[in-house]
Amino acid sequence: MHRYKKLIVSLISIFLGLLVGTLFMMVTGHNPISGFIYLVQGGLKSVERVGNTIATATPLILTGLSVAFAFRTGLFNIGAPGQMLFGGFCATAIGLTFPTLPAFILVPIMVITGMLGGAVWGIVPGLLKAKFNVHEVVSSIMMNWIANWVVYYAVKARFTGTMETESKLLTPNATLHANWISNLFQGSYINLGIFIAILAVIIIAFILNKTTFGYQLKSVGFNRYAAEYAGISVNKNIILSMMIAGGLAGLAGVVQYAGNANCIQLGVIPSQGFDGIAVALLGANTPIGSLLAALFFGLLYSGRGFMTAATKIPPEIADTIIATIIYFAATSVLIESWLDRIIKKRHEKRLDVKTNNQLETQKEDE
Amino acid sequence: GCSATPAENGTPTTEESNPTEEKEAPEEKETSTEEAAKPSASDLKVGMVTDAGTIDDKSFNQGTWEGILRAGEELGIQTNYLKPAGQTEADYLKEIGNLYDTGYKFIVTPGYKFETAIYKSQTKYEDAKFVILDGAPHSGDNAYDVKDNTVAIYFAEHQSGFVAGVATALELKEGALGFIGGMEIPAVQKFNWGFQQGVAYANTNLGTNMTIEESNVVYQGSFDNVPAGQQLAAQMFDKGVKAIFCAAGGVGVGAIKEGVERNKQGKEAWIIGVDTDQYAEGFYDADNTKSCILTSAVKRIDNASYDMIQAELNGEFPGGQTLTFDITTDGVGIPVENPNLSDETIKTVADVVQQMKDGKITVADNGEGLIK
Amino acid sequence: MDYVIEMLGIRKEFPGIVANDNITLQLAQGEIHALLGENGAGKSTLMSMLFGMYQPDRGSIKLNGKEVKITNPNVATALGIGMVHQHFKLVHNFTTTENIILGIEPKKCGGLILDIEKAAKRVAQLSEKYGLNIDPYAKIEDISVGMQQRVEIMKMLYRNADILIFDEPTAVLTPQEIEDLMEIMRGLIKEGKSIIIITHKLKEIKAVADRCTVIRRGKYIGTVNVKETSEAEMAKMMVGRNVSFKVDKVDATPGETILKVENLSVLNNKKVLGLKNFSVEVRAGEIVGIAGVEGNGQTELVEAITGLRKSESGKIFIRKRDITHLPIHKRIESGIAHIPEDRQKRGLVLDYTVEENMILERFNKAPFAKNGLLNYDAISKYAQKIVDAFDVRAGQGCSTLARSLSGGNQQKAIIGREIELNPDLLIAVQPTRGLDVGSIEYIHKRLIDQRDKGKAVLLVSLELDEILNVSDRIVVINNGERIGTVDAQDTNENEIGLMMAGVKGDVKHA
Amino acid sequence: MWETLVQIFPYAIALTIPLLITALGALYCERSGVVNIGLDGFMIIGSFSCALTIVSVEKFFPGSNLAVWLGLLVSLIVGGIFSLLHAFASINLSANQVISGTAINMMAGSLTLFLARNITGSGTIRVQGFTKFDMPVLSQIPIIGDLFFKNTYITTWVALIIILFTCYLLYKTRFGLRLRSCGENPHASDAAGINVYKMRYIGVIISGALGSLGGAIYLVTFAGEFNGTVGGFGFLALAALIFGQWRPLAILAATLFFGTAWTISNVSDVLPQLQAIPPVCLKIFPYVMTLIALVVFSKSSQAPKASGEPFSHSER
Ligand SMILES: Nc1ncnc2c1ncn2[C@@H]1O[C@H](COP(=O)(O)OP(=O)(O)OP(=O)(O)O)[C@@H](O)[C@H]1O
Ligand SMILES: Nc1ncnc2c1ncn2[C@@H]1O[C@H](COP(=O)(O)OP(=O)(O)OP(=O)(O)O)[C@@H](O)[C@H]1O
Ligand SMILES: [Mg+2]
Ligand SMILES: [Mg+2]
Repeated sequence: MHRYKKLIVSLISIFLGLLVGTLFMMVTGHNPISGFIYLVQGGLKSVERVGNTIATATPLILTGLSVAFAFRTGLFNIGAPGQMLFGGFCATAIGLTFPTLPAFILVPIMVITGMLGGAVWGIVPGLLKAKFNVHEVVSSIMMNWIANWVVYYAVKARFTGTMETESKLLTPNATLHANWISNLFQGSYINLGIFIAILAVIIIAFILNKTTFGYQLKSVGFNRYAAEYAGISVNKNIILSMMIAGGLAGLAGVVQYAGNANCIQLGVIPSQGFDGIAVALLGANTPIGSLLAALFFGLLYSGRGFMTAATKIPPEIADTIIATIIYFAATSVLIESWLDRIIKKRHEKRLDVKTNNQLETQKEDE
Repeated sequence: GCSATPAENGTPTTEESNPTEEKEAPEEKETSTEEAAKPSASDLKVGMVTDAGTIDDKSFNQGTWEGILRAGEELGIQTNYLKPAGQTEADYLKEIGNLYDTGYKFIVTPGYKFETAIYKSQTKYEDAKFVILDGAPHSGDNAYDVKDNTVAIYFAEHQSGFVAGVATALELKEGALGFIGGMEIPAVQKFNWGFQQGVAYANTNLGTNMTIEESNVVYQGSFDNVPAGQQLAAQMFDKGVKAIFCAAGGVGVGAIKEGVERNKQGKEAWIIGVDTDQYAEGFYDADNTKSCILTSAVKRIDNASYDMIQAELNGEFPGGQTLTFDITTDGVGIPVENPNLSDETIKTVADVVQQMKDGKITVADNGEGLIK
Repeated sequence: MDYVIEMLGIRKEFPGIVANDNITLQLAQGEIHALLGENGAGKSTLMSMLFGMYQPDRGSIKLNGKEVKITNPNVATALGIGMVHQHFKLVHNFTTTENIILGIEPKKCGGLILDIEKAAKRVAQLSEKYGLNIDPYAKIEDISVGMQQRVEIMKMLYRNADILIFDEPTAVLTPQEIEDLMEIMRGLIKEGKSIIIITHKLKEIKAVADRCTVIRRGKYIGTVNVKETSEAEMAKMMVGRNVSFKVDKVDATPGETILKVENLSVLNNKKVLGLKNFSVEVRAGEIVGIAGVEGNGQTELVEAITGLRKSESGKIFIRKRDITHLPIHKRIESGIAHIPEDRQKRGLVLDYTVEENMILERFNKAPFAKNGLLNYDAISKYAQKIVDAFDVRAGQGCSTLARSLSGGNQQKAIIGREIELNPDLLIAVQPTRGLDVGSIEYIHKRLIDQRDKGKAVLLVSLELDEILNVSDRIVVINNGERIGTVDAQDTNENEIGLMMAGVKGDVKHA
Repeated sequence: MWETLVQIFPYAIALTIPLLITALGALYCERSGVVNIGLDGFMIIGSFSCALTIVSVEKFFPGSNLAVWLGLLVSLIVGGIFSLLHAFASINLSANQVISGTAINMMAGSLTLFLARNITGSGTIRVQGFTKFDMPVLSQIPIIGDLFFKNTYITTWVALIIILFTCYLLYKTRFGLRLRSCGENPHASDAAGINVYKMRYIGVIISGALGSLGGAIYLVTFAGEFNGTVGGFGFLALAALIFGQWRPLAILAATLFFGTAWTISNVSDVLPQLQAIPPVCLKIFPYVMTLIALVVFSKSSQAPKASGEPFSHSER
């Protein structure tokens, strides 16, 4: 019932977002129909483009998952960009330091270190929140910038290659590239990262819904006082939650820098981190929801270039649409209450019957 | 804000120190097929993919784009550009693919970041033409391989910086100079090195007495931190620097702003612009007659893209070659008009330029013995 | 007689409930009129409408005979109606004066600047006149609850209200403070004001009120003259049937000591000692009641025992085992169960279903969890058992969201959960707050069962009747100190009242 | 070192002002009970609307600053209007205010660029802003003069007026009392007949307007061109608000600290004195200090009690 409601809310948000997008296209004298047609074609026209769409979505799935997971524990992880960057850096560092190791050893190590790197970056706001009640939003924003500069100088000091604005390039055995899959998608840059993402979705969904650990996290998220009352350690769970959220963002870094790309750019805070917020929101903070939302955004992102090429509609329209969707998702209260009214109407009758019975029993008392 | 003077002559020379010796035979075959499939202006669609900055960065991307636009107007071709979401090879490939799939089969990409993306594209889209500026295709191992549907174009930024350095020294005679770079990338570094050599040359041969302190040569570390640009410039000026050479995109914007303000306050503060003629950026009086831009170390990116399009239309697309736009073709240098330079400065500079063209003066494109 | 206020055929609905249904209330000039009803009967709602905070769905309000629309509190104020709310409406970090003038601030310098001084003077005068002794410059967070209430009264007087509404003013006061309050009320009547007082304490009605209007489950029952009506009669009107005031129970047979608190000192939220070396013992098979006025250290005591608050000094034992520094879950395992004061803040995760709430403390114990995984079958079976046993009424049974349960049913669910833990020590804080008499009787019975099963029960309540009826021994607490201990059999309200006020009672039969 | 400080300080102040004004705006917002992390977005909106105004009207006022002043005014208004989005979401729909703020940030970034491209055909708008000047007499005062009255922007003094007015408004007037009560205990305000919704709307609108003005000043003093970002200044302002414990003068101190820290880390490259310190330390200095400050002040947090809590008339 609830899920179902949330799904409708998300769909309506998307619809409204696209509506606003349409308006902007019309106002700026473009033809929205062809605009959207090209947008979709750009994402799905060919097998390769489908692959690229999936690849674009891969880091978004993970950052979205990261934000959603933190959200379920009542935390707003706006620090995903920093965690992603730092995690990706750690993985890249390993890849560049041991380029000779065979892939089946090197890649797993990179994945793990990337996850740990992100986790470390996530723990800091968690600790500050738990121990000093520092609002995680502000602290994680600071952590984003710190990550940016730390990575900047670390790469400059140890890993610069021919291009001064990027780290050395990872050797193929140190990336998630796999010929069979990119051939499967006619040379798309889709890579093994998508499997990591899907695996993460499954694991997180399992943790949240089936395990006592998930039960604890959600208790803290819904009502930290009740959790405390029940002997659940609020602080421990806050820190753990931020750590896991960070780890997921770290994985996003791995699939981005060692999957979609093969190096780290200097002075670039990955936008996928911020988009994770949008993904999580649209996905109603559920793992599956994040997966679907990420694929949707992936479509928008990989399609917009084609749209611009074909129609000269400025690509910012895509971001505008996304932002609008988020706004409507944030104000879903409106939509929900409207849905509630519909649902109520259906339940009314049954309720009436109940209350009548109760009244009768009371009469008998008297 | 770029006083675009039409290219003197479009056909640049092939640099000798070309990493790949170009193969003659395919050259002919290529051109012959070119003749056959010589595209008429109307149906040539030229696309561009922007580098890190925006299309209007008053510098690299904009220069390229202006060249394409000029071609659009004068040669009547369709043009369009795409801005990639990120700066990964995948992002670049995606946008190149978008251009190709929508019929833009002549694609210009500014910046060495495109090297690996173009390497892949030139084989993937064999019926498309590629122009890469400031770089040459390779698979990540720096083993350059310019296919026959691709032209790699370098600029001799060091020569440009050299000329600017000479001009600055001549104009200011004596005092301290500074340099603000964006990120430490080859193009920016070469500007810096050339500038220092130019100043040194003027000091030894032309009787000027300019100094450049180590601490006044900085790479800010980004191309977009405007406040930092202003504050760095302010610091240098306060430390007695007379003129600052800015090769730093948005950071330079901040520096120019500081220059403008100081001049409004009646203080001496010169900026040397970069890439395009930035004279107009530096106006500091009401009726836009006075500018704080002493001169600019220009590299005629616009000519590069324009010339290549023209060549394509003439069926002379120099596929497979690695070209260098340098002083000899006026691909680099200082603007033709320099209201802030005295006539004899201009005369002397012209003389120096001539000597460079004649090879009497050579400028090193590396930082040996120079600051940073 | 002529009425200053007439509320005729008032109806008010809230999502899911009719709070007021065709209610009539008539207030005569210069009388104290009691409004009687159980918790949730709709008293506050009715008064909120008279004060313009809600709008009636149906019915009319007349002031001195002519109909008025009271669209918001300002209108009410303009009409000379003032209200002291059940939950005080004060800004904690403002001074008393700032709170009093909020909304009608006097200004000086051509309206550019607040004129606090002027206001403060007026406050001082009024507090002189009505004997409220309020310090105009004290911060709310620093003054006692009684004083805060007087600030609320001052708000009305400052606005020259003639019709004064008191919503359960006595709940937070000691019997002595209640006496003072009634004095103040009588004084106000002399000054020509008319008063409506909400309460469900019959004694108080008897003491001050002239007439009394009774409502039950949102319906109008009737209006009576207090002089001519017995408490029992009024009680019957309120509840709808005869109520036994005494809870019948056999004498306690205390066994070994379960809980032992030794010289416990605890900081309160203001970081000063809220509990001062306090000692208490609870033995198996007895119910010990903690009597005291709200905010005198009960919360600190309970939270220290349950581990929600750390204690500064002193020791806590369960069966001789020192638990003073154990984490909460260890304490729960050692046999403590806790019915919390605030059911919605602590007791329940409102966004969890009933069944998820039923395992809040045991989610990681078999059979509900097996190596880290939740076993939903076991959980729903367990929850169903509790729901049946404690007749928790919920829309979709165990899978109802706790949020949509009524207050009473939420409370029953919590109590069921805690008793099902089968604890050696059950700490019940305000277990019947906001419940109808039926539920109250039922829960009292459950507490006594618990005792008779040879378990220890610590009952903390602000309702003196509840304390007197249910407990075997009564420990009185005042200002964080233990004033004394008395036997429930041979004590009475006055004795305890005095002790609650801080007068050391004789501890002879402790 | 001293003369370096003297040289740096005016620039530190210049950096401080946009932070200060934005943080002050947020102060009104949070004092009325609404959290606003959309500050960055509002600053971007401001810098955009100001830039657009200037370039479109400057030809009418050659050789004068009127165009710039007009730009500031417009940004003030536009920001106020744009903030209605946040107000409506968080006041009427009792939406999650943090998320609504995030949406504002995302929207501002993309929307302004989109409009800029469509209107001016370019994603960056270059403008001629204010110039620094020396206060006539005051700048002659020995130390103070050098630090505060040399190389100042006119906007600095506007900001100071705003902060003084804020102190007066919050603590000396009826409006201030009511606004603060809404942020501490809206139900008390409600019972006192104050329209909580209205007060909160005012709070949010002021915050939007001032935040936008902050962005505009960022543009016309040192940035010089709109390009779709304000370098994360909005978030720094938010930190400064907390750092300053929701009190005007403390906020002034906090922002001044950030301004100085930022300036130092910016110019560190040319300060021989700082060459010893690894650059990364200087670059992350402001952010690390913020974290430390947040920790230090967390104990004695003076946050408005009801800030971030949706208020609904019917609930008790
Ligand atoms: N704002 C509201 N929204 C929903 N339900 C409400 C609201 N206010 C009151 N109710 C419900 O209306 C009924 C009457 O509430 P009210 O507060 O008037 O009772 P009361 O007689 O004052 O009870 P108490 O003695 O506990 O104060 C209760 O069931 C309550 O839950
Ligand atoms: N927040 C809520 N969401 C949904 N329904 C609610 C909510 N609050 C109350 N209700 C519904 O309104 C009815 C009255 O709730 P309330 O808590 O006032 O009960 P009550 O009158 O106090 O009865 P009780 O004596 O059991 O407390 C309940 O049956 C409940 O289903
Ligand atoms: Mg109730
Ligand atoms: Mg009530």
